[in-house]
Amino acid sequence: MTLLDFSALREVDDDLDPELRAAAHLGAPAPRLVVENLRVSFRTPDGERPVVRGLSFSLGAGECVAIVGESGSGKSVSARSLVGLTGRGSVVHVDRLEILGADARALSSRAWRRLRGRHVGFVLQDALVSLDPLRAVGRELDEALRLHGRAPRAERRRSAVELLRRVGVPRPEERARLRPDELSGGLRQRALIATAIAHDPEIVIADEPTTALDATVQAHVLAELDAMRARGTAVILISHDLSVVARLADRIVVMRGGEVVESGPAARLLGRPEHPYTQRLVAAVPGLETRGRALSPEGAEGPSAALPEAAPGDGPLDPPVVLEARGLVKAFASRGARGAAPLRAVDDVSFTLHAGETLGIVGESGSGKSTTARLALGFSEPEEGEVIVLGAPWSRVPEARRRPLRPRLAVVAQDPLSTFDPRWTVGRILGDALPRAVRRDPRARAAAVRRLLDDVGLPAGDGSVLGRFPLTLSGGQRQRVAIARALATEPAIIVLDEAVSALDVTIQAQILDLLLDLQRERDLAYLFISHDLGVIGHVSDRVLVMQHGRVVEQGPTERVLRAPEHPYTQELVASILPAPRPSNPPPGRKDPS
Amino acid sequence: MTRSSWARPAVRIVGNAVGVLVGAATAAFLAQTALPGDRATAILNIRAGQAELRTPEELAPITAEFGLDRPLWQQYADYLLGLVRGDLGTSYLQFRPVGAIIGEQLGATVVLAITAIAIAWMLMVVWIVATGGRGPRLTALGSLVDVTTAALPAYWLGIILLLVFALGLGWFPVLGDGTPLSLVLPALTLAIPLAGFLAQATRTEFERALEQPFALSARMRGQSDLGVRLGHVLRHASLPAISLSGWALGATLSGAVVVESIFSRPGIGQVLVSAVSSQDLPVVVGVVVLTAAFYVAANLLVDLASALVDPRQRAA
Amino acid sequence: MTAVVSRPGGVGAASPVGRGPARRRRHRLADRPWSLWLALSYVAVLAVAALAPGFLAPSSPTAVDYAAALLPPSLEHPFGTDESGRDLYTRIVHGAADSLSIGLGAAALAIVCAIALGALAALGPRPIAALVDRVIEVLFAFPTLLLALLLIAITGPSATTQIIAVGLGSAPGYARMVRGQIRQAAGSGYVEAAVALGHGRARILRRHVLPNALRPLVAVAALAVGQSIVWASSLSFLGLGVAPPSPEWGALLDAGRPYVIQAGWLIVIPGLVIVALALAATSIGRHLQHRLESGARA
Amino acid sequence: MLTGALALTACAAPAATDTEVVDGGTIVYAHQQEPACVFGGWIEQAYLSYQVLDSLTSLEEDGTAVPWLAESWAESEDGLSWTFTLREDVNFTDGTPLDAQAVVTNIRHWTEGGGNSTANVWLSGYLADAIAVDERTLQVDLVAPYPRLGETLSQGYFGIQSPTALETRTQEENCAAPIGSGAFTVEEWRRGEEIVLARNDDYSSPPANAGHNGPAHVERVIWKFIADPTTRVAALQSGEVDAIYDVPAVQWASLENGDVELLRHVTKGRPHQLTFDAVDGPFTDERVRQAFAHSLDRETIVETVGRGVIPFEGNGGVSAATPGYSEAAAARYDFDPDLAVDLLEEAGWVLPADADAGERAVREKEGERLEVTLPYGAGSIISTDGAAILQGVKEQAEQVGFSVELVPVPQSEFFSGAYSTPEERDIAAGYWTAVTSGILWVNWRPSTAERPNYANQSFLADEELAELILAANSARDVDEQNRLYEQAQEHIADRAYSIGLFARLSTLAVGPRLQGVWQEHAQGGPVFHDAQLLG
Repeated sequence: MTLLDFSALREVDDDLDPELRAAAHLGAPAPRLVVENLRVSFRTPDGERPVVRGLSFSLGAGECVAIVGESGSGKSVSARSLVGLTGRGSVVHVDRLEILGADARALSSRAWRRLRGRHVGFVLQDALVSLDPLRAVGRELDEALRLHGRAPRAERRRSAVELLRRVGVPRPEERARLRPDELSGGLRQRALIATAIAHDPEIVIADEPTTALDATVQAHVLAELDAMRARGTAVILISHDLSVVARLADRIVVMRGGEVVESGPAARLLGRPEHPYTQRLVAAVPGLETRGRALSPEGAEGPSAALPEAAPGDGPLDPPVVLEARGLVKAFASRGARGAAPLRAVDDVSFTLHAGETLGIVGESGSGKSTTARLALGFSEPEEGEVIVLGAPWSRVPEARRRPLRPRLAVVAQDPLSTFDPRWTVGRILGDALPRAVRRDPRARAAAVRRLLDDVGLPAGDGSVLGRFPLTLSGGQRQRVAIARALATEPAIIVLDEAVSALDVTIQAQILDLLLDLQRERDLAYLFISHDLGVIGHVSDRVLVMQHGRVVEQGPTERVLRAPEHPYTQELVASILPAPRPSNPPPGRKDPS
Repeated sequence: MTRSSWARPAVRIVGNAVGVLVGAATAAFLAQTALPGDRATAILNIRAGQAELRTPEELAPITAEFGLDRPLWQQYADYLLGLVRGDLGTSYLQFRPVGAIIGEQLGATVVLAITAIAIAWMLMVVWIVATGGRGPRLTALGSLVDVTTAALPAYWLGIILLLVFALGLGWFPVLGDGTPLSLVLPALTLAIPLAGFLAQATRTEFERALEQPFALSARMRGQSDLGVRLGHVLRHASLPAISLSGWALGATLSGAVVVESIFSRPGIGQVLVSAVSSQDLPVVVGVVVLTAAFYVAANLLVDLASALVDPRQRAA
Repeated sequence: MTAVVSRPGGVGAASPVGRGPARRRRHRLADRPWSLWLALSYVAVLAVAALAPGFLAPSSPTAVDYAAALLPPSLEHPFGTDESGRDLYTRIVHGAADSLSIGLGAAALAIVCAIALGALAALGPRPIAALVDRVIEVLFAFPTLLLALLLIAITGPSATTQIIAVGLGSAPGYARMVRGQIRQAAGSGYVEAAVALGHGRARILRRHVLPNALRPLVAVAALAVGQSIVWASSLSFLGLGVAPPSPEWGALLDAGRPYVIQAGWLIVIPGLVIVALALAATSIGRHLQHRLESGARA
Repeated sequence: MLTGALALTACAAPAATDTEVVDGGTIVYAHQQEPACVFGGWIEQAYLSYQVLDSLTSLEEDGTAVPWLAESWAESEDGLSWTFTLREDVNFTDGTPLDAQAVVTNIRHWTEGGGNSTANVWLSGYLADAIAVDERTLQVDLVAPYPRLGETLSQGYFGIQSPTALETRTQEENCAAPIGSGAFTVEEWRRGEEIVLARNDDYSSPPANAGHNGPAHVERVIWKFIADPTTRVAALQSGEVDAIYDVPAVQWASLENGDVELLRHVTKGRPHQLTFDAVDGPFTDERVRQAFAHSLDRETIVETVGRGVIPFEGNGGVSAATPGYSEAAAARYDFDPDLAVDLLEEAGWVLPADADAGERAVREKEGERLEVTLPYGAGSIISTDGAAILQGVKEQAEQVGFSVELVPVPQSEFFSGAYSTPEERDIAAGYWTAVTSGILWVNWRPSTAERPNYANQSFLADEELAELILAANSARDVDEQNRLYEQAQEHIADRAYSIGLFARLSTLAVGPRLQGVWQEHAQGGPVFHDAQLLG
């Protein structure tokens, strides 16, 4: 039981033994954290399952190390093992783990507790669930303050408000009395950060701190972390998002399946990624610049590679209008006590969608873009205005009249899983989606299903997913199945509502490539809804920017994103983090030597 | 919180309450009018302690006394009117207002029910916090106990408790004299299965909440395990159990029927059983309506409680 | 209507810290395979007892043997004897038929009513749905036993009454559940997807809503049987069920009551039989539930 | 019969403990069933009203009537007119003085006011008129002689209430707390729980056979209602109550060898018996009734289930404790299955051809199965012991080819007239306490269309039997009367209209704290007037 007094250790930081310096690649003044060969595995009924295989890095004051990886890369577990919270059934081996110069391998659970929050702050993603949803953020802060230190109530209340102010929460006094769900995404994330830095910890670990946030908010939060780093806090940033990392990190560790594939100074790693996986990651980030280019090596072999310049939309001169929205208005009864008047989720939205083009609708949460999508799909009826699909009235008509046209208008949702009947196998799901005639004839049906799988790049032969349940598929596979189902009825229009938002960046790249290829092959019209300007910039021919249910700006993507006119659009564009662009030709084309 | 936001639900709730009550009254009334045999005969026989047919001459006065000869709808209308005036009618056998009869017994049952629910909650909370999400073995043990206790029928548990602790060890009195001590066994009889039942609902939620990010970030703030369990997780986990408690009150009333007969306690249960077995229509209907009222009241409380525990519900 | 996304790999259900729900369930003792086998074999034994009591206990359940009154459990009388020297073991075996059929009958009745009411409330045309909604709520306001008592007061005690009373008594609760399930399924993503494919209402109802909504009922049914038997025996215990000398378990308890001090086994053993059955039902029900929930994983 | 014997020793012998007798105090007494009113025609009510109301006469252990409110009485030569001389300066607890007119009011209340149907059954057919000759002289005129009137009036159903109360107070008040001149008054009735009886401090009119004069020793009696016998016994053992009513047979032994005093009273009148429906169904055939009787080993059943406490009673007419009891009638049917079989065969009820040996078969006649229905008032008229005995009856009768359906009928249904017609039942079970064999008239008065007698469970109109009983009722000479009553019982037995099962007991168990409790001899109810608590 080593109960360490870390405050005492701060002084001795200066004279560090050379070994430790060696361990820290850079001559950082005094490594606050040294990790060598961290290995984590989980005991499962079927043996130990390693999730981290040898992670090493060191971190000095005012430094930021980023650990980048996709789901299952082990980055989060690594982060948690640094505060001894890998959870039940986990086995952690580490050759060396020094926190503030003290050997943390032999820490008692009690000592860990004194360490957490006081010397190491931890910020999780999505404050909506990472802060106790039933508590006012003030109380949450109060808990943080109470845990280490015996300040009286009143003082704690003061410092709570002070903390909120520090992380840039306006009107902190009243905000402290609100619950996470009563705060905007940005504010609540800041509140979460505030709880983590209540005791000015020397080290802050941020695990996907901005993932759930809108672009504009994301920028603010990152700025906050940056400020902390500037104040001398050592920051460990866990993220899947290279653009986020590029903004903050001094050094980057890229992980994949528990292995460290590449690590080094941020500029170098992003500029000249060496490992093919890193190259893929870098190349996979969509944006205006990547238009018409494949994002994934797989996609590179597809038609898009064949005609790289063929920007979508360069079809016939005046392609027919397939979908039109005229002055749509949709209001919802005001939620709860606040918001007296009915909230206008969609307010006078009009647009046209031409065959073979992609219309991107971009906006932040609550901007009404998804409501617009539902109106277009005829899932809900507009109070005013109307939707016209392929020239036929679509709004305020009995479902029976829409039905004949339904097959021509398909949808792919953000979370495909919920759109699959859990009892059905992929084969049945797809078969069921086929036109009646095909559906009825077993042979034709089987063939058609195979073709669909093939179209979306899923194995139709052996290793086929036909017999599997959606639940057992990976996110990418699920989304492919969803797309296949959308294609089953040979639609003219596909509404994609945040269709790629839930995917890892490399998977997202593949799906985006797939979508664009399909569009070219079949002259599909996409109504593409996303909160991610990068994605929108990559896919859409024209974009429609929404805020508070209104269309603030619309026009050709290039124009809108390069020369935004409306102030909101400008803010939005400004908030885009510059995606890291490799100086050498995009990966996938040639082997990295 | 503006008034309007409270007013709307309030109106709705009261509306439901009235609906339930009237429905209950009607159902009960119709049920009772469907009873077999001639009520006048029954009354006469019960007074005489003999079971035999009666001549019209014998029956005439009784029929007149209780207006049993009037058409049904009239009896029903009078009944509902009386209900509005808070008059539940008069017992056939005791010649007394039903309100009074129930009134004297209500206290005992309410005390029993409330105590039972309180004890059930205490047992459940301690048990869950102690065993919830503590790894395979404890969880296994925990849920086994949940399931087992939840499966114990009140009548059996009651007799066993009586046998062991009152008759055997003599720790508790055999009779339901008003003393707190005499309340323990009956309350436990109702509480133990209830606790198991609530625990089943809570455990799942508790283990889910334990794995929620907010619990993790509390730990990352340096909060202790117990602190997380009591301070954060329990509150979340208790929500389903709270909404079950409204139903639970009904269950304890059901249980009271049995428990009161085992521990020979006075109370609504006894009144009901004897009234049903002696076809004392007004009393039975009275009890039924009362139970419905109980249910309504309980649910108001439940709504209130869960709104307290989960402030988000106030907004919605 | 939010684009907020919880990334896989972020902190959340999918995190390796702590065990995922699917795996946690397996750790519940009441849900371990062996407990299932225990439950199933117990139920199997009872089934045999119900269908061929003579196979397990050849002699007559009502055969009195005044020489052997109130004997404690012994080799000759494994469960002891009652005041008329009837062998308790034999009586319990022969009581299985009554008890189980009452339990099953009541459960079946309850579920059927529940489905009818629930479906009406969830899918019926507005006025009817609203009405049924109310009815369910009103009925739910009565505690099961009270409702049962009322019905028995009307028709007098008998096995049939018991089935009807318990069945109708417990129906409202299940009806609420069915209603919820159906509403949930009707509002689900896959139904929306089917609509988007242009499938007809009837087809969607038939192929998606009902199957998905009613699936959990399989598990509930198992639980319901256990509950029903407990309720039914409560009624017999109050002397409002099957009459002695019928060896129905609740009746056994009732008959044993006066002798509880001298012959505790007359109460303890039938009680245990019932509790064990309720447990078995719960265990089986839970297994079904988990199989359904995680069925797709298998 | 150790009825009174026990009672007397109870008065005399101080309980095992040599602790001092305290004056006052509260007796907690646990009774079984709770009636709707204190006064009424049900024995449970008689027990209660006995504490609160005085009757004109009280029954002595030997079955003769002794003075109570009536100081003396005389029967006219022709036996058609009775004169009762009432006791002096007795006041009801509401201050109303007791006078002849008060008694007249009560008699009218029972017979015409529907105040007590049982009292009415006894008097109807005999009572011509009741006149208050003067303050203290009451004259009762009869239609036919009824020498046992004095004894009959000793039953609790004939308790005298204050006329003022009857006339001025509401029905509810008179139901919950009738005003009498008794040793106690009803202080409070907590329904479903208990009745609190308070001592009547001015009590001056105990019966001649009371242990002492003047007010009761104890201040209060808390008369609890505890339906479950086990709980009652347990409560007595744990000292929570001082005395309990109706000790279940199975508990008797265990209590006997404790310091608990056990009192047992075999009630007179009709015992627990089975009466066959002689006008409809298989039992219209005398041989079938006799076969049923012979098929039963009633004595063994009763002895086992009754554990030697419940006395077997073979006589279906009256119990052994009743004057004019016929041994012959009791011994008429022994256990003789073979004879039973012969009788059934003779009556044409044969085993179905396909009946394989060993298997229990039901006899048939002209394609009709020998199925009989036996409804009984479970938990009310028939105790748990009684139910067990009936199950034994079923079991044995089925050995010879009957199929007996036992139908436990809850009070509600029973009292609401279910199973009360010849079509609905084949056998009736039950008892009816009385103090004389006069009960026979109540139970066997011919039931005719114009004048139905639903208390006659055989639905018979056996005029021969009726004449016997009427003659007996009016016979002036006791031996003559008893002889006639015995003939009547034998008449019943020979034709197997009704067969006895066991005598109805009223038992008391008294804890060590209490002494001096005795059972009044009319119906065996507890008497607390002489009871004393030991400090």
